[in-house]
Amino acid sequence: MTDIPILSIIVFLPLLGAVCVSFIPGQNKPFIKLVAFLFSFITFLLSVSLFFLFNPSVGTFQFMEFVPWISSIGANYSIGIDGISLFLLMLTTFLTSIAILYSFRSIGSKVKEFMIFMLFLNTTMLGVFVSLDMLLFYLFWEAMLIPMYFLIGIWGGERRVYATMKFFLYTMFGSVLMLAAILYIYFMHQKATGISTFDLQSLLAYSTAYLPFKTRLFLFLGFAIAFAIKVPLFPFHTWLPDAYTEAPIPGNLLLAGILVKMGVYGFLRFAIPFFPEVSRDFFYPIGILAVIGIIYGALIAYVQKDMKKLIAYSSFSQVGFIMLGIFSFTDTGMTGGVLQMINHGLSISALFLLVGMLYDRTGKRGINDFGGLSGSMPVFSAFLLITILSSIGLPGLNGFVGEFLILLGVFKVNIALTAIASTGIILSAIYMLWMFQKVSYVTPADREVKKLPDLSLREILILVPIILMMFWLGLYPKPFLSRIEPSVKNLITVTAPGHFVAPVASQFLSDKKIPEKTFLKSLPGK
Amino acid sequence: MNSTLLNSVLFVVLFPVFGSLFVGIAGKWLKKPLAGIIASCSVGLSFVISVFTFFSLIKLPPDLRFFDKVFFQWVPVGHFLVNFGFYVDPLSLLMIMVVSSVSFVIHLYSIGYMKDEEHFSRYFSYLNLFVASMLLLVLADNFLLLFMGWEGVGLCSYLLIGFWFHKKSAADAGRKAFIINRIGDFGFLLGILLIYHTFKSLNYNVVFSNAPLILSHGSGIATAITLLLFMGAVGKSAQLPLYVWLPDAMEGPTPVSALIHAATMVTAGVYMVARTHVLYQLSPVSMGVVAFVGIITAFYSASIGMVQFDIKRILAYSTISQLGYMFLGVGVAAYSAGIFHLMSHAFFKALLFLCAGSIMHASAGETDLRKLSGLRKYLPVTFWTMVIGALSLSGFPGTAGFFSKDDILAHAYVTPYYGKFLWGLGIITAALTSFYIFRMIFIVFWGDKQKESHPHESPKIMTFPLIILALLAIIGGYVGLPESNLIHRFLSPVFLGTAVLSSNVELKTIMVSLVFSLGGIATAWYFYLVNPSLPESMKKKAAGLYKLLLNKYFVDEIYERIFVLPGRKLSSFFADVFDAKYIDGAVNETGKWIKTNSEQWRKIHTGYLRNYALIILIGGILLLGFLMTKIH
Amino acid sequence: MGLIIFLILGILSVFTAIAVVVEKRPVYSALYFIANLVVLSLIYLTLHSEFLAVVQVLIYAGAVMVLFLFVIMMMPPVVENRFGKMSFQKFLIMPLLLIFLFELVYVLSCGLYASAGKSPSSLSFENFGGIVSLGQLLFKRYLVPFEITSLILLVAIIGAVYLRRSEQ
Amino acid sequence: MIPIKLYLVLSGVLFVIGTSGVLVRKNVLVMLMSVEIMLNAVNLAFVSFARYMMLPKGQVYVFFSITVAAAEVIVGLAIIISIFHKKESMDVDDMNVLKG
Repeated sequence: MTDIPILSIIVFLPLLGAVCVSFIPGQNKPFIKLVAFLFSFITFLLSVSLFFLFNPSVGTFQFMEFVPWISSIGANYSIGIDGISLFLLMLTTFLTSIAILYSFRSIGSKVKEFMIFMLFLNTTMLGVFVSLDMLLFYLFWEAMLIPMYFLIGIWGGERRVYATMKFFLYTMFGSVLMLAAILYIYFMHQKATGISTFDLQSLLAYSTAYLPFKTRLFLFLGFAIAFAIKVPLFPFHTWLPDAYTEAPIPGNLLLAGILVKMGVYGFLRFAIPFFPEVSRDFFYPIGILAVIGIIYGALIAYVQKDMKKLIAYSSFSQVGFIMLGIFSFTDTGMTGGVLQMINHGLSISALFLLVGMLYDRTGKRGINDFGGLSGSMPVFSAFLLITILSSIGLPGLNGFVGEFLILLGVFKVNIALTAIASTGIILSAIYMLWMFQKVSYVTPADREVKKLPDLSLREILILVPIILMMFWLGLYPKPFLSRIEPSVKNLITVTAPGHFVAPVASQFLSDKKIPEKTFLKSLPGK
Repeated sequence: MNSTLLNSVLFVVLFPVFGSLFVGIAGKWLKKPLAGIIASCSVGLSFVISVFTFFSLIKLPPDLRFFDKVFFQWVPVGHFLVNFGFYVDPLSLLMIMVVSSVSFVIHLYSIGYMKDEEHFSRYFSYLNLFVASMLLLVLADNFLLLFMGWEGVGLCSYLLIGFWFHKKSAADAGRKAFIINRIGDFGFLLGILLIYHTFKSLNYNVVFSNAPLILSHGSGIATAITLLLFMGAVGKSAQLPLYVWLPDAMEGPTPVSALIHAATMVTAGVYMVARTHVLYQLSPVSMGVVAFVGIITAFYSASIGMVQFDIKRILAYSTISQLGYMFLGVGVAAYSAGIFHLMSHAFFKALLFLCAGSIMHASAGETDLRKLSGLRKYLPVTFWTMVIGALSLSGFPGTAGFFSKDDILAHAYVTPYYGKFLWGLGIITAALTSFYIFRMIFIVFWGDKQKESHPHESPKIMTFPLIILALLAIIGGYVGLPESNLIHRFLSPVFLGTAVLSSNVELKTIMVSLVFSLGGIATAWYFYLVNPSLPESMKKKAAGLYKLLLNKYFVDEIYERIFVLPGRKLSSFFADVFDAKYIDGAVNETGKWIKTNSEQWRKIHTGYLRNYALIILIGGILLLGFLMTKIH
Repeated sequence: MGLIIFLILGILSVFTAIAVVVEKRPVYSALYFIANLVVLSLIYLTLHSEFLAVVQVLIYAGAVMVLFLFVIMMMPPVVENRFGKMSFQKFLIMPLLLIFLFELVYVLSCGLYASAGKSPSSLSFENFGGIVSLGQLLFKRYLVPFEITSLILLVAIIGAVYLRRSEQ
Repeated sequence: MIPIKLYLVLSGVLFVIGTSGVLVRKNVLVMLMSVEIMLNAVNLAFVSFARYMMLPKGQVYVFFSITVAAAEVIVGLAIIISIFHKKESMDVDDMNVLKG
């Protein structure tokens, strides 16, 4: 453990920012915006420093911190990251600072509250990715909903109340199931071992070794449904289009960019390690649902009128790929899945930003409201084209690397599923280019689209980092892959069938006095 | 071969990339011709380097002419590793020379052609990007990098076809091209996955060296891989099922059609099949498929070409048919013949397209045969170069087309079982080819001048490239003379174990094919010059057939009805009915159900005090009752 | 001997209670209630809790019922038909009450508290219910509750005053 | 010594009479009185238990319950009077403003 608690600083700096912003008088808008952006940007810089400090050879958790929190029930503030959560962390800080930078002009009313919610949301999201204690994880998981509820509820579109209510209740329903599962394991662990703890490692060691298969199946379902709603997987996706179309663009950025990844991260961090055999048997059901999601999402996206809805369904279709990769349980598949999470985060947020910029200019989001933009807005169409190409997975850009790895991974497991999934690349090309043509190329004959001003320097400044990241990830993904891959390999070996998890209590518990009669003693071959 | 040279190969690709970026970004501030000049120089530089590499490679003994230079690790995931590296060997060298030379000439031509174009620099940046991705495709040393070039080329063709984006037809054509390419790439991608699955690596050397060891001759996997790869080639090189995008691609500027849809991109499919010939050797089934698809496409598109009126459409169909020939060549294991035809075709088809461009330039963009005639006197240079191109296309002795086409036909003749049928169909197609090309020449250049048009010869910058290409169209042939057959010996280290034909067989087939092509020219001459009324009467007699050919066998309409309409109906069904009603409905329904239920429960509170007292009493009774049971 | 007295008092209290409920005119029902209280205090005497008996009469009958009478006097004499427009309740009440009575009696009479009367008590017989023992308890162990009750009364008074004042 | 059962039965009967008063009568005051009856019934049970368990604590509780009852009556009556002024009727069925 490094001496300076860098992770805690990263997680709670935005919260500090939110507190500072709350002290600034409301009407002093520019100062609020500056302070908010400063805090989020500093957090981003810290997370980048984390990227360099991260030692790629080790697959297990790094930068761990441990502070007993509510010791009576055994909940500790234990956090740490590994290859998988490192990049999600960076993506969160990166997108939040860009969202805040973008919101300078697009959010007019109640700027102070907006910034407070954004920074608070930033902290909760970071908290989810770093927490290694089940209760802490659940706390951040729920806390994250609150700011998002307000962001959509207050600054959203017309049907925002309906959308945000649906989003909130839907996710809440899922996480309640998860809470039940967590508590069940907690109490079973307490009954068996006498130690009551929420620590991830010890619950993990216990659950894989001792829970009978049937209960593990139900517990897995508890977790799986909660995360499937978040991802979203096929049948649970109806909150997505409403939430995306009604959310304000900065809200969209975080909603699509990061909240969706939490579902997948949840699978990776909790559902799969806790129930390895069950999740392996679940490859087919979840794989099929993911593939349905890909095709179904793409087909629906093709007939959408509203650009945000189109992007929402395209994101739903892309996420199907990620889930497929994750559940392939192959080295390349999972690494591809994690990498694709970052790619998807970048391309979706760029798409939303571009739609936002159009919306700022014309107040309209419909695809047929525009035409021939590349004439009056060449820079905009160039950016839009690059983003579209990245999201349909053109080689040389980031989408392709992730997609190819996923398809490669899944190919090892099931060829038919890969074939159907890869039709997704055709479908995504169809609806994306259809949208691009309607927006940028053809000028509608019936009416003359007034000349829209091209992107301002600020807007270009926002988009350039994302586009650069796309090219970097597409052409030279080595630094990213070399960091993700060890943790994925570690995850696969841990969940390999027949691999008996030596029930070593996490090293934090060992320094505490463990009562004599513990299940550690009673274990065979201890 | 010293290392500086090897590193310089990277610059073959990097120069056009820098050119494209520079021209793209700095485009607005560059004066009109400057952007074009920079772009042409970057392509010229890469041509110089490729020639330089060619000469240094020639010095080495034949079997040492292979270099695999890895620049950096592109996608390292555990034991899955794909490098970013180039593979220099005679085949890729020949290809980069052909590609860079033809594109250099076309760049010069388009400086003149696109002079009064508003987005001048954007055009050149796309063109440079295209050349860069084509060179990357050809130089790649593993399938993934090949796929990257493959899709890059597809992207640039999308951008360039839809260059005049305000025209709806151009934008649609661009999108159609990209999507159909994408369908082909779908098969290609699955092929790559299967390759990695069987060989655990995507690098050419690894795959080709242990292909014969792992896969037995004619094994299922080999056939599957090759057919999937061929699906990609069909998509890219516009062969039978996926060819519909090429005729529409003529919406783009003519130099684009010349470069992309004649010389370079469409030949990528042929190059890929030639490159993976080791795999194709292993499965005779896919060899047969390649040959058959090739020859049938050739015949099919030649038949359509005969009746079209738009000169660019005619050339487009002729390209498809010539590609059919190349695939025939490669299908019958005459890889060097296929590549040779690819080279000669690149020259004379680019020439034909550029001539068509200068005709359009002269007659204010007019492409319809019925409105063009008697340009011989006004466009002398274009006329003569076009005639040379036409001769070379129809395989007139002495021109490049003659040697390359007959080389293929000879090999086709020799192949066992179905060889004779292929050869026969090939001969007929040769006749059709010479007929439709000379039909165009006679209509456009002979006869009296149209009244209102006042054609003028294109400026020097455009006619000079025509002359160069015309020379190449002729000299190019002597590389492949039956006796010396330089090209075959140059490529032989790449295609080991392919038989060299005995010259007498070649002589026999040459004679027959010559007769057929001359016959085609004579019929065209007779039809359109001796008595122009004949074509009209022919049309009336074979009206049905004529209508069928004119509307391109109604293929577009069939595709529309089979794929596009049901697709749209299905997605709108999903969007409006399924998603909105069932899934979303289910969620809202649960919400409403809870609401209605809570409505019922609300009625309990009547407001009367005594009702409440009664309920309390009932509660008390129940409690006591429970207590009583406990007492026993 | 004690039993007879208890029986008489018991019957008396039941009748006065029924009278309270049945009596049409509220004033008479209040008076019957006072009678009931007095009988109860007598019963307390039989249980040797003299202090409580006195308190019962003094506070409950004296103060509370006087208040009641004041209020009743203020109200115009309204003679309401006892069973008024009771909706569906009329038929339900009788059977339920009977069931309730039966259950109550059954539970109370059986031996939940079998051990009563046997537990040795430190206090001697005579000063059980008297002032001395009660006083000690009130001011030693239960001082805090005692103070709190006074507080409750204060709150009640303030509440009553406030309610009436806001009335005008 | 009179067995405790009798006292308890008596308090039970009184309690039920009180409940019937609440349920049957429509005049609010009488309802309040019947509640008081129920209260006294419970006090009786308390005292009898205190007597038989020989625990003076019981009586303290009764003492407190009486004071609380007094407070309750005060507030109850105040409310009734204020309602009466508004509604001009003592009938409990009219007071159904708090309908669900």
